[in-house]
Amino acid sequence: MDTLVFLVAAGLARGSVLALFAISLVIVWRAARVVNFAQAAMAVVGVYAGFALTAATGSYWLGVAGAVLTGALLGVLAERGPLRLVPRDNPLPGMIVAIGLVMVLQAGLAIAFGAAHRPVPAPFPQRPLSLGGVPVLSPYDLFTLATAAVVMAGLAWMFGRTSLGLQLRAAAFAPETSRLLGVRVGRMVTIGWAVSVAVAALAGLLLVPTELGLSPHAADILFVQAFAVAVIGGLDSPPGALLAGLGVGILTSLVTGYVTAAAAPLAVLGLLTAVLLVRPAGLFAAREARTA
Amino acid sequence: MTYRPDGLSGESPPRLAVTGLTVAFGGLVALDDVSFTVHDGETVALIGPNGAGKTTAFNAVCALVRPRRGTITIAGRPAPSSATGLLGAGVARTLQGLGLFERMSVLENVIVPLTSLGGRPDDDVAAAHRMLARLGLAGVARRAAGTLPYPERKRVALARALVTGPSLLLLDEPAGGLGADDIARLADTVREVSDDGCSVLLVEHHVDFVMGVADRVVVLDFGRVIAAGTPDEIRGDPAVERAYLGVTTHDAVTMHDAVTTHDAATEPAHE
Amino acid sequence: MSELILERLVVGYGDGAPVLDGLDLTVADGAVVALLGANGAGKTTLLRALAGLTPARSGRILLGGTDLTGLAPEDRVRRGLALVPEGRGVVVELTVEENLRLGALWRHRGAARQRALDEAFELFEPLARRRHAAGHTLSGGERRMLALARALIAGPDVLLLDEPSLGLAPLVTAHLLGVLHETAARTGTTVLLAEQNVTGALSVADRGVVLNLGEVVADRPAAELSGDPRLRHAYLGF
Amino acid sequence: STPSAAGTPGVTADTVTIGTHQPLTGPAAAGYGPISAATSAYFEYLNEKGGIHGRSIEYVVKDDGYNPADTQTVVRELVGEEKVFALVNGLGTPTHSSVLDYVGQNDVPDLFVASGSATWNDPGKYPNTFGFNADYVTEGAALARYAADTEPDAEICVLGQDDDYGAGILEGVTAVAGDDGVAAAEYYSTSNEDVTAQVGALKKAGCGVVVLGTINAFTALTLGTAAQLEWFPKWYVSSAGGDQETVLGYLGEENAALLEGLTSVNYLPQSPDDEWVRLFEQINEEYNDGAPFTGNTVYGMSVGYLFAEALAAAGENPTRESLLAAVESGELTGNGVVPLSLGPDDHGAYHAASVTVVRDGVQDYVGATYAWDGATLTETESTPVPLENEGIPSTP
Amino acid sequence: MSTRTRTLVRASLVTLVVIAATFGLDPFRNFQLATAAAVFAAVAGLTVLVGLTGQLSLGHAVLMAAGGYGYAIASSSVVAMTSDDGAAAVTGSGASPGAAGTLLPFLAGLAGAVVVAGVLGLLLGLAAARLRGPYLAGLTLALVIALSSAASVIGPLGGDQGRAAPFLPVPGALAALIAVEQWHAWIAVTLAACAVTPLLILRAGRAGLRMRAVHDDETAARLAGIDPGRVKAGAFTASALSAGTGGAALAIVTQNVSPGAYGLGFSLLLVVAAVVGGLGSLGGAAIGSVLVVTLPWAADQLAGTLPADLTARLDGNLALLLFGVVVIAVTLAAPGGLARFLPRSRHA
Ligand SMILES: Nc1ncnc2c1ncn2[C@@H]1O[C@H](COP(=O)(O)OP(=O)(O)OP(=O)(O)O)[C@@H](O)[C@H]1O
Ligand SMILES: Nc1ncnc2c1ncn2[C@@H]1O[C@H](COP(=O)(O)OP(=O)(O)OP(=O)(O)O)[C@@H](O)[C@H]1O
Ligand SMILES: [Mg+2]
Ligand SMILES: [Mg+2]
Repeated sequence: MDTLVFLVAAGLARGSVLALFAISLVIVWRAARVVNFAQAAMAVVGVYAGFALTAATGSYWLGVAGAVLTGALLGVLAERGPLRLVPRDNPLPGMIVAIGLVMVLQAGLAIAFGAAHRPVPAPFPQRPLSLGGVPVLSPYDLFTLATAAVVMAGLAWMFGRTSLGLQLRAAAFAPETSRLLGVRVGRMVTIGWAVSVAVAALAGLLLVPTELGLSPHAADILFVQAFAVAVIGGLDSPPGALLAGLGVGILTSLVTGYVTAAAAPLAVLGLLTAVLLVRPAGLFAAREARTA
Repeated sequence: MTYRPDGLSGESPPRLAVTGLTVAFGGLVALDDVSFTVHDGETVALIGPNGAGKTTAFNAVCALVRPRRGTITIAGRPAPSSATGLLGAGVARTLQGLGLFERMSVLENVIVPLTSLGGRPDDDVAAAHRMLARLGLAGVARRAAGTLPYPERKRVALARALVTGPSLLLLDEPAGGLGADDIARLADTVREVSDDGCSVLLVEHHVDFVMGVADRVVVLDFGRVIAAGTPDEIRGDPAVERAYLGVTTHDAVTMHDAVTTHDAATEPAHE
Repeated sequence: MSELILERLVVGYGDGAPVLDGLDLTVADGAVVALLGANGAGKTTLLRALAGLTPARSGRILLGGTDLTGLAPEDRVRRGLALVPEGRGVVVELTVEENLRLGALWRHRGAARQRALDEAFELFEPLARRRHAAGHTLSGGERRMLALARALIAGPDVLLLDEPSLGLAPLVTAHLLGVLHETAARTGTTVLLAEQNVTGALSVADRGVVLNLGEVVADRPAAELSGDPRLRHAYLGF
Repeated sequence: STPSAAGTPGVTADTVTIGTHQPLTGPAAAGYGPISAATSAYFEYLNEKGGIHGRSIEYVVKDDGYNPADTQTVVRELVGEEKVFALVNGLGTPTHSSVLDYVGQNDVPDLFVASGSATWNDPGKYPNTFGFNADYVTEGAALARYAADTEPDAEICVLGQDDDYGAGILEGVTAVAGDDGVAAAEYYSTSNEDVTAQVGALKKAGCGVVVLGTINAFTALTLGTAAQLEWFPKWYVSSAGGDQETVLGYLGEENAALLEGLTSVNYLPQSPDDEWVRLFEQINEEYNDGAPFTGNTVYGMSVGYLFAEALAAAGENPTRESLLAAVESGELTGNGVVPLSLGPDDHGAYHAASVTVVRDGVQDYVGATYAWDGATLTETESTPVPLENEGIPSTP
Repeated sequence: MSTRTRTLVRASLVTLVVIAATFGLDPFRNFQLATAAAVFAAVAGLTVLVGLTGQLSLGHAVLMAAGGYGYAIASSSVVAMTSDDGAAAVTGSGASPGAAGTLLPFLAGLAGAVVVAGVLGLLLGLAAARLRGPYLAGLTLALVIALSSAASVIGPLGGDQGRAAPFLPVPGALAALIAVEQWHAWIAVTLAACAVTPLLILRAGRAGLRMRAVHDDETAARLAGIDPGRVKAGAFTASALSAGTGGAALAIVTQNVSPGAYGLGFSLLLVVAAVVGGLGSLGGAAIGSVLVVTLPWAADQLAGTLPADLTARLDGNLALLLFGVVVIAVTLAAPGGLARFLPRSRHA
C-alpha cells in the first residue's frame, strides 16, 4: 500500500511536467494544425536562455521569464521564417523542416555550450513531504502540478471564452473562411506558435531540475512521451492533455516500480493503443464528424 | 395527418420500403416514425424544409447512420447493414456535397464503383467511357475531377452513380446550383433512367424540377411525413404550402409580392 | 459611402487565359445588384476577386473611393466588405453560435454583440434550435443560413453573396431575399448577388447585370430584365 | 582497392592511421564525448615527442551517435576509405557488437573496445578483438566482496542499467554474495531519466549497501533522488559510473557532500598525486584546451598509451599481424594499477580492480584489490606501473 | 504489352543497370549503395502509403526492424539446424559454406522477414484504419520508442545488442570477381526491386485506384462499395512488406539487427527521404534514400575540410548542423519534392 502511494505520487510529479509539455503541443495543434517536431529543441533553447539569465542575475523568476520569452520569440521566428515558406495544404513539408530545425538547434547548442549536462537547481525544496510516513510530493512537485493546472485552465479559458481564442481556432480550422471574417490568420498562427513554444520552454525549465540536468537533448524523451500524452488526451483538448499526462506519469511509475523500467514504454504503447481503439481521436475527442 | 405506406397490394415487394424509421442524434430527433415506399421504375421525391431530415433519411437507407427504430427493405430484403454493401444490392447514391474523388480523373472517378463488382478491368474502362459519353463528359475524361466547372462536376457524380446500372438511385439535390439548361438536361436523364426501369428517390428544393420528374412526392417537416401524393396533390396542399413552399418560385411577380408582404410582416421586429 | 467601382479588372487562374478580361462595373451606394449568367460565366471569380481571395492580375477595385486592390482579404473585410462564398462557408468545427460570434467580432462589442446574435437567431429560426450544435452536424440548408446570418451580423457596407439560395427551401429563399431587400433599404448596404435563381434574384434587385464569358453583356434595371420576355430570352435563356 | 605502399593499410613511412567510433553527438555524447578528445590529445603529445618509430599517430574519430547503424557505416568508412591500420577503443556494447563480424572478416585489429562486456573476450570467435575495461562481472564481484568485508551486516542491493552492464554487475555481486545475498535488484533504462520508483523500492527493501551498475549520469541521478527521499545508504559504484568529478558535474559542486564515502573500483591511475595523473593533467592543459579533467580524461589517455605501447612493440615496420602478436605477447604493461592480462587466450585487458573511496572530497585508492578468474575472487596487491620516459613507450 | 508487363520489364532494366553500376564503385560505395537500396524499399513503402491513402506512419523503422529480426532469426535457426557447427557459419568466421549451404538460410530468412513484417504491418494497419493523421503518427511514434523495450523484454530479440544475421559470402564462382560488398549490393538491390515492383503494379492497378478513392472521400468510397478499413489495412500491410524486405536486406548487408539502429532518428529520416524525394513518387523515394544515406557522410566530409584547429565541440555537431540546413533548404526549395526534377513521367 505504501509502495502504491509512493509510486502514484512519484508518477504524479513526473506526469505534471508531461502534461504541461503535452499542453504546449495541443496549443500549436489548435492554432496551426501541426505537430511541432522541433518543440523539444526549441524549448531547450529557451531553457538555456533562462538558465543563463538566472546565472547572471541570481533570480530564478527572471530566468523563468527569460525562458518563456525566448521560447515565444523562437516560436515567432520559426513560424515567420522557414515554416511560413512551406505550403500549408500538406503538413509534411512543415514537419520535415521541423526535423531539420531539430538538427540545427541541437547541433548549435552542442557547439555553443557543449554536450555535457549542467546541473540546474530547483527554486523549491525537492524533499517530498511525508504523508503517514510515505514520502509523497515535494514542494517543487506541487509547484509543477499547480503550474500545469493554471496553464491548462488559462488556455481552456482563452480558447473557449475569449475572442482571441475563437479566432485562433477558426484560423486553424478554416483559414480562408476566417480571412473572409476579418481574422488575421497569419497573426493568429504566429501567436499560436509563440504561446506554444513559450509553454514548452516553461515545461522544459520545470523538468530539468528533476532529471540529469540541462543538455541539448534534455527534452527529447519528454517530447516523445508528451506527444503520446497529447494523442491519448485528444489533440484538441487541454484538459485531456492534463489528465492523460498524469495518467501516463502514474502508469510509467507503477510499471517501473512493480515490473521493470524497460517495460514502461511498452505499457505506454499499450495504453495508447487501447485508448485509440476505443476512441480513435483520443479521450476528449470531439464527436465524429458528419460526412454525408 | 399521418401517411400510410401504400404498396400493400401483395404483388412483388417494393424496390424500397421504409417503415417506422426513427433517427435521433442525441436529443435531436431528426426522423420520427417515417414510412414511405418506392416501387419499381417509380420516381419519388422527398421534399421539405431545411433540416427536415431528408438527407438523414438517405443516410439511414445507406447505412451511414444507425436508426433508433424502423425497418428498411430493398426488394423485400433487409437493406445492407453497411454502406459498402449497397452497390451489391443495386443501390447507388449521389451526395449533397458531391463527394467527388477530386484528385482523380473523371474517368477514374467513374471506374471506381465498377472495381467493386469484380468485372474485367477492360470492360470496366469501356463501360465507364460509355457512361461518360452518355452524359456528355467524354471530352473531359482525363481531367482531374476537382478542376471542372460545377455543372460538369455534378454530372460526374451522376455518372459515377449510374455506371453500375443500379435498380435504385438516390439523388441528393441533383439540380442545386444548376442553370436552367442543365436542369432540363438533368430532368431528361432522370426520366431516361426511370424508363429503363430504375427506381429513383430524390431530394430537391427546386420545385419545378421536382414537379416535372416525380411520380409521387413525400413531404417531410421536423422529421415527420406531413403529406404524400402526386405532384398536383402536393402543390395544392395547404400544410405543404405553409411549411415549405410558401409560393412557387416561377413567377417573379408573385415572388415580389411575397417579399413585400414579408417586409410588412417582419418590419416591426426590427424597429 | 460604399459605392463599388471596378476598373478594367483582369482575373485568371494559374497561367490560363483570364476569366475576367478588363471588366468595368459600377455598383451605386445602397444598390442591390443581381449578378446573372450561365454556369462558368465568371460570377464566382468576380466575387472572389472583390474579396481578395483570387488576386487580380490588373485593374482596380475602389470602395467608397479607396483602392482595395493591394489589400489582403481580412483588411477588405475590415473596410466593410463581406463575402458569403459558394459552398463551404461554415467553420464546421465551431458551433453555430461561435460561427456567429466570429462574424460579429469587428462590429459589435459586449451587449451589442449579444443583441446582434439574438437578432440573427430570430431571423433564421432553425439556427436558434441548433445554437450549440457543431457546424458539421448541420444540414446543407442550415449551413447556408448560418453563412448568411454571419455575414449579415457583421453589418457590412458591401455584401457579396454567391448563390445564397442554393439548397434553401423555397420558403426560406423568399424569406432570405426579403431580408436582403429590407436590410438594403434600411441600412443602405450595397448588395451584389450572384444567382442561378434568376427570378428570385431579380425580384429583389434594383439592377441586373448579366455576365457571359467574363464580360458584361447586359446591365439593366431588374424590372426591365424580368419583365421583357425578349430580353429574358436573349440573356437568361427562358 | 590499393593497399598502402608498405603493404600494410594505414602505415606509411611517417604515419600510422588508426580510427575509432565514438558518440560525439546525441544524448550519449554528454557522457562519452570527452574520451576520444583525451585520446587525441595524448597522441598529439606523443607525436610532438617524435611518435613511435618515427611515425606519428593519426587518430581518426568518427561520430556514430551511439547508433549501431551509424557505427556500421563509419567503421566501414574507416576500414574501406580511410584504410585505417587498426580500430582502437570503439565505444559501446550495442554499437561495437554490430561491427564485430565485419572487422573479423576483414582482419582489422580491433583493439581495446570501450566497454566491459565479456563479448570482446572470445579469442576463438573474434581473434582480432580485445577489450579494455575491467569486465563488469569482475567489478561487481570486487564491490560485493569489499562491501561484505567493511559492512558485514548490511543488506546488499543492486541498481543496474537494463542491459549487459547492469546484468554483468549483478552477476558479479551474486557470485560473491550468493543467490539470496542480494536483497533487491532494480533496473533503470536510459530512456527514462527518473529513478524515483527504483530508489523508492530499494529504500523500502532496507538496503544498507547499494551496488550501482550505472553510468555516471545515473549515479548522479540516483544519489540525488535518494537524498531527496532522505535516504543515505552506502553507495558502491562500478568504474563506469564512479568517477567523482564526472558525477559532481551532474550534481553540482554544492552537492559534493553527497559523494563523501562513495566507494568505487578502478584499474587506472586515479590518486591525485599519481605521476600518471599529473602527466595527463599537463597534457590535458596543453593539448586538450584545458577541458575538465575527469576519469574520462585518464581513461582516454590510458587507452592512447596502451596502443602506443602495442605499436612500439609491433616493430619498426608494423603489420597487422605483428600488432596483434604484440598485443597477445603478454609483454605489454599499460599504465593500470592492476595487472594487464592480455595474452593469446585472454582478450580482456583487466580482470582485477582496486577499491577507491571518497574521503574528505578526495577520491583515492584504499589498497583493497581483487582479482577474478572467472569463478572465484581473490585478494591481491595492486601493481601500479611507474611512469617512465614522460609517458612515451620506449621502443625496443 | 500490358501495363503490368511494361512495368516488369522497366523494373528489371533499372535493376540491371544499377547492378552493372556496382562495378564502378569501391567497396565502401557499394556498401552505401546496398544501404540505400534497403532504405529505398522502406521509403517506397512509406511513400506509397502516404501518397495513396494519406496515412502517415512514423514507425516504418520498426517494420524494417521486424523484417530484419525475422530474417536474422529464421536464417540463423536454419543455419543452426543444418550444420553441426552452426555458430561458426553464423558469424562467418569459419570456413564459408558453399552457395547451396547459404541459399536455404537466405530463403528461410526472407520468408521470416516477410511473415514477421507482414503480420506486424497487418496488425498496425487494422489499428491505422481507424485513425486519422496525427493520431496514427502518435501511435507509430510510440511504437518506435517501444522497440528497444520490446527487444529487452522479448528474449529472442537479444536485447540492446540485437541479433546477428548469418554471413552471406560471395558464391564460389563469383568470389574471384567481386568483393563481398559488391555481392551484398547485388542482393540488396535485387531485394529492393522485388519489394518495390509489386508496389508499382499495385499502385497502377485497381487496388491503387481504390486506395486513392478512399484518400479523397471515404463516404463516397463506401458508397462505391469500398470498405475503407480494409483498403487502409491492406495498404499498410503492402507497405510493411516492402519495408520488411528492406530490413532483411539491411540485416544481410550489416549482418546484424539491433534496436538502436532502428530508433526514432532513423524512422524520421525515412519520412524525410519520402518527403524530400516527393510524396507518392518512387523515383523520389530513390532520390530521397540516396540522399539520407549519403548526406550525413557528405556533411561529415565537408565539416572535415573546415579548419581543424576549432574546438572539439565541432566534431560531429558541425556535420549534423550542415545536414539539418540541407534538409531545410531542400524542403523549402522544392516543397513538392525532388522528384519534380526527374526527367520522366508520373509512373516514375
Ligand atoms: N450527424 C448529425 N449529428 C447531429 N445532428 C445531425 C446530424 N445529421 C443531421 N443532423 C440534424 O438533423 C436534422 C436533419 O438533417 P438533414 O441533413 O437530414 O436535413 P435535410 O432535410 O437534408 O436538410 P437540407 O435540405 O437543408 O439539406 C438537421 O437539423 C441536422 O442538423
Ligand atoms: N480554381 C480554378 N482554377 C481554374 N479555373 C477555374 C477555377 N475556378 C473557376 N475556374 C474557371 O473560371 C471560369 C469561371 O468560373 P466561375 O466559377 O467564376 O463561374 P460562375 O459564373 O460562378 O459559375 P457557376 O454558376 O457554376 O457558379 C470557368 O470557366 C471555370 O472553369
Ligand atoms: Mg440535405
Ligand atoms: Mg459560381
